[in-house]
Amino acid sequence: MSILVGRETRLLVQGITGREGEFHSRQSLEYGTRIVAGVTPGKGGRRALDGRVPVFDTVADAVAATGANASVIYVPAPGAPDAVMEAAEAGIATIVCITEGIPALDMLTAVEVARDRGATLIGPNCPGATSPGSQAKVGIIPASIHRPGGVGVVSRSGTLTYEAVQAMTDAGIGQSTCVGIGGDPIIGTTFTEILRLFHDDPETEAIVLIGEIGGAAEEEAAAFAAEHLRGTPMAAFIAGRTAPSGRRMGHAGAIISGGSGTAADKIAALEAAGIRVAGSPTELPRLLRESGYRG
Amino acid sequence: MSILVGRETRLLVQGITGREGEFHSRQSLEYGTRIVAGVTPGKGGRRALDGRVPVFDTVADAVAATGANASVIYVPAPGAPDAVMEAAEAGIATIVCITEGIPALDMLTAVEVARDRGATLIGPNCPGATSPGSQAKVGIIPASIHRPGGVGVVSRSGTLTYEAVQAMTDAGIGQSTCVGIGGDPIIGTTFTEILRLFHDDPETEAIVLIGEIGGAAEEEAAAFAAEHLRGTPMAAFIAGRTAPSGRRMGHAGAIISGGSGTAADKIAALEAAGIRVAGSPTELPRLLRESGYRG
Amino acid sequence: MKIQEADAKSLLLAHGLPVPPWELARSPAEVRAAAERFFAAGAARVVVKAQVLVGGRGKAGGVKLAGSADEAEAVGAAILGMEIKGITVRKVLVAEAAEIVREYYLGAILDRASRRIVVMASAEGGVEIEEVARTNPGAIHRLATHPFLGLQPWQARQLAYAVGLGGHVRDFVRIAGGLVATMRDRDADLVEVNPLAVVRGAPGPAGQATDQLVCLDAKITLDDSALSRHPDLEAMRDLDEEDPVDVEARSLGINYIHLDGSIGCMVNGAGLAMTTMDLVKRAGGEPANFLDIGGGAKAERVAAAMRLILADPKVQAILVNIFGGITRGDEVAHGLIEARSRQSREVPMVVRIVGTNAEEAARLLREARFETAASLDEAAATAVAIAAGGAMGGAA
Amino acid sequence: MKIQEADAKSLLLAHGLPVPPWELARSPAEVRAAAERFFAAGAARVVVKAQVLVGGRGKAGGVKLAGSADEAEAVGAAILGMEIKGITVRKVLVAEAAEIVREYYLGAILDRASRRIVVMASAEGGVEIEEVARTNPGAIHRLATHPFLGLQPWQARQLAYAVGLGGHVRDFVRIAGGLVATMRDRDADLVEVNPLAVVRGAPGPAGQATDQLVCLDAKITLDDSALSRHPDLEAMRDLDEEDPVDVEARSLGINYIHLDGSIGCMVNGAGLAMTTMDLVKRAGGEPANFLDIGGGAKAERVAAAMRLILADPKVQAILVNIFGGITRGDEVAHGLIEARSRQSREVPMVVRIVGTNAEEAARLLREARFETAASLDEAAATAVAIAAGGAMGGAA
Repeated sequence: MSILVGRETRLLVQGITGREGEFHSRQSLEYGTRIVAGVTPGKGGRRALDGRVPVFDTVADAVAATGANASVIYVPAPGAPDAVMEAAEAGIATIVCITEGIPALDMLTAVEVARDRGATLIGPNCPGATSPGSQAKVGIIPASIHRPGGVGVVSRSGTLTYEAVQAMTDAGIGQSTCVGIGGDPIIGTTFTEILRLFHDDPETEAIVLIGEIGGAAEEEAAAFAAEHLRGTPMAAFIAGRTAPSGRRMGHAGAIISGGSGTAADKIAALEAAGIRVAGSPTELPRLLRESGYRG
Repeated sequence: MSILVGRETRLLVQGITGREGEFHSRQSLEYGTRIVAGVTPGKGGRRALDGRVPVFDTVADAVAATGANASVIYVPAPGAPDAVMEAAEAGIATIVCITEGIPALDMLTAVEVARDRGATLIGPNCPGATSPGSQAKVGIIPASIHRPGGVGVVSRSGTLTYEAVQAMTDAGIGQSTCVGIGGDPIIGTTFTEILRLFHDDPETEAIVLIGEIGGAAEEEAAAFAAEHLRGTPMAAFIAGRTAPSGRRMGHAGAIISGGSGTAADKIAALEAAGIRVAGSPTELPRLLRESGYRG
Repeated sequence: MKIQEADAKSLLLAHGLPVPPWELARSPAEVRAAAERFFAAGAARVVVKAQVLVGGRGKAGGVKLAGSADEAEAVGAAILGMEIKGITVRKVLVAEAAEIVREYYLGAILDRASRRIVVMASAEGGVEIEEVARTNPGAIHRLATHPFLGLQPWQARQLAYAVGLGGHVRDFVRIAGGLVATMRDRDADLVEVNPLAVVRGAPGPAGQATDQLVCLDAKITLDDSALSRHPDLEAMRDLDEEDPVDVEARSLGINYIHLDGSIGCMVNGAGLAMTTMDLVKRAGGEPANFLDIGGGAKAERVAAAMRLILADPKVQAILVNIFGGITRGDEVAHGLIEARSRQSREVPMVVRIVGTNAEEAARLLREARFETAASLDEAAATAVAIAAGGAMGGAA
Repeated sequence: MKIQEADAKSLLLAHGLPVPPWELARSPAEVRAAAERFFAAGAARVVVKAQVLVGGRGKAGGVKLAGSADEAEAVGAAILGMEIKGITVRKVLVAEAAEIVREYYLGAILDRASRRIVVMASAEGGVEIEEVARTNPGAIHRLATHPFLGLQPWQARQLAYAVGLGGHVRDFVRIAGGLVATMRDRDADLVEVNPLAVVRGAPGPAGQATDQLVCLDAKITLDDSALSRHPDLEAMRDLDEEDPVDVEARSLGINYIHLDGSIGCMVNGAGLAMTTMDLVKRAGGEPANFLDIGGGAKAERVAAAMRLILADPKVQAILVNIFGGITRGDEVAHGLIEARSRQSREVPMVVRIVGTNAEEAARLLREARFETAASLDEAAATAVAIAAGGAMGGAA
């Protein structure tokens, strides 16, 4: 078991013939992910990835022909919200949008359509999700950092996640699923919703949460954890203790505005919920052990 | 029992201080309808209809204070779709929009919002609904034409409905509920949905349907009746046998376009479903009796 | 309200859709001058198209090609002044005749059943869509747009691939989006491009001749209920094609449609007005008009409606049928009495008033010696009998 | 991207919102001339407001009233050139000083948790909304707009009555609707009017003095991700207030924010870049910057990033931290070697590269005799030690 992506994942790649889409799809295939279809309007009927994957003009065609149930989107920003909506309307259950730089108001619409259709949208501006035990890698998280195991990892960041996961793998701690939820202000799925999925996943025995400044998603996650995850070993890391106020720290969502969204607030909220917060990602394995994780 | 409006109706009037709103509300009150509130933005805190009905600025305020569960809208066309949405969002279950001349595209939005909220919207451009047995009169149908009884009447028209109902009352046939669904192309509730309500209403023993040229709602109703109402005595009348093609016959929805929406098509569909179609509204009582109605 | 092809094309052009240039001409000389400009710009042939709001102008000879200025002038002379379904052609559209590779249909309509704007496309373009719907319904691809979101690009792409326009998918998405945007921004009931054509040799931005997707004809019907918020569109109303009586009726707030019979009808309510016409026909007569005086009509509007009816010389009898609700019977009776006192010619009248204040109306009509009837069926039969030259009834 | 008050007011004005007229001035003489025009038009007093993107200009003395042209010139001279939170005032806005009856707050924000545009209003206007949120949160009324439909008039009316603006409900509905429309049309994250004020004596269309609801101040933050589709808004960027290094970084596609410390940081990924800064601080140092070279950076972008860091004279040591994913470690190593070969001043550097092609990177760095570190913690500690004047490490 795992969350979002796993053995039952039949992956569709939207934008499979683009540079990014092709490169990362190749990595996913090598990892063992079952990629059943690609979509690039105008290239329907061809085959991608050395002939291994059929390409369709529309998501509806791809779903009808291959039974795809998950999609990863590498479409450039101007077309990405439309790609999300196309996937949602075609009945795709899990949609992972890697694309960076999508206008926030476009995402409001796409998120709402995904919700209306009952799809789970991860991202945008996220590295995706990997379930090492199921060899399912959807997105751009490097395959090499993983080890199968029982810790669910959820993060707003990309390379910082890799850092944390690598530290866990180095310490012998494997992962059930690693999910990057994205660094934009408007994202399809927030910490709390992922925590709920981990909570319901029998394979996930412990959870690592990696947050950063901006918004209040970590505080909401802390409230959820305090209520529902008291028995689950957890550890967290928050980036941006030294970030100045009023400046976007790279991610569109990483900004302290009007004095709210500081790292200090988030750390305080997590600690109040009984979650230890690491001073460095390398401390996460130790904190997990100390919080009772034996995996 | 009855459909849409009845003893349990706690009516709110949107636009109660306007000329039309006040005039017809007075008639409804006299008929015995329980009018619990009125809404006119800017006149909150006053009382209308000789002090009998409190007026509020917003529907939410009115619902909170009075528990209104139905609303009738006499707001002029530019503000009427907003009034429908305000009522739907405030949790009103039955919304009757009398207003004529609302742009169709505005109604697309209002109808969708009402649907999303689970509200039943009747109209616009309709005379409303009256349940004589419950003394509930919501809208502008003259009180004098009714007689309590077991026949459900549904119609796209106003005065033509009065004509038909009067003929029934004169013949000693009473009505459970009379509903005018409105003459516009985009309306909240169509024949079929009303037939379903009549079908589920134990008090309604027979049904009269009064249609006219334009669209295919009568054909859809015939298909529904053929499937679900074979045991229910029914009679119908269709106006516009002599209407020319391509001209709007008063109602925005009453137009034969591209050869479709003719009276002949509708009559044929109804007859194919086993429903007798009258040549004049005055024949409806006889046809009802002949179709087995004993009420 | 229907608008002329040229106006519809202007609206599409304003939304950035590819519509080849055209000129309007009102005389053969103007047709010639316009044709000369197209020939000078490199056209091999021009097309001259009657601008009328009725369908079937092609079959009626209202669309013709010309290969020279002389021919264009002659064709213009033939079309201008021609009658098509009773409408005199007063304007023609002149444009370069496109070299058509393939014709498609693309239309957006307000769909009553789904309460959605539905976009329809077909590879069978250039013929009436109703014809395709009858003969080959599977050739029409339909998709419903979300009422809040409009047409999404992915939907338009699906349609493009469905009709085989995948090679022009970008242009198709833009055109279909523009059609729906036109519909929404202008409050149209219908926006139709037929044919949407792949044409050869239409000059590109750099003058190159390549296959292009263009709107060769356009048809737009506007929502009458929304015209008040679009004064620019109201100005597109073609009064040339309207019966002057219709125009007057509209200005009076009366719904009036002129027909061919001899029984003038005055009714309150559209459904009842149609029913009254139907019953006249059933009694063996022919209605002269549809006329709905609307709800709550006062005496003066009744009098005005009477003038409209009497303006039709074919009217032999008048049937007044009022079911009072908002409308008060006594107001109508006053209006009728007033109107009769001023009317220029003597036409017999049968009046039936029931509902609100019917008793007072009956008293007024009795005192004024009007012919009355109790039921609608009886009123229709009496009016028909009168028009046929029968008895005026005992009371007259 | 933040824009100046005057630009924000222009955008509101373009959506038909009531914004009293203003002029911009860049010198005391211009302030005087503008003030004279307002006095000539009947103003009793004018207000002169510093145009800076940082908050708190009022407290800093950047907003002043003047009752005469002389006074306006003097006030202008005092404000222009003033420093507010490190920003030099180069422009002021001059307007008639309104006679304020009551101040309100009205703002539209992009709410992350609900994924909605949320409109907030409060009767406590004229102070920072964050202050109200802390001291009297019940005074802020919030409503979420539907993502497809935007702000509905009925919602705006509810808000008007909630804050006690029922007497101006029509204007309030129009203004609130315009705020959300501005947000949607311009891709703003935040549109704020504070104060939204009832003012007396503001001239109406016919010159009459009546109470009116007007936007006295405006604040708009634009979505950086959407600027590419709004070239007119990109032009509102105030380069005067930006560090030239920030401007250069943006042109290179590098996320760079200048800070006050001595350890220059070069990292791939925003979260990791913040973490690197945090670890520098934790090791007792101060980061000189935030710098994210982005995903898949090639050697030349790495070299450019190095130039940006070195342009800061306070930088005493450089910490490079790369977790290769899309970014290839060997590319980064090449970039670093290239950059060092050209760099104008000698600054010690600690490099940590893991992930994709880390082995090749390690070989290249070893050959080029770079100081390297295995872990992030170690890299931070070493960099801090170097900057503090400690050993360069044995390998150097």
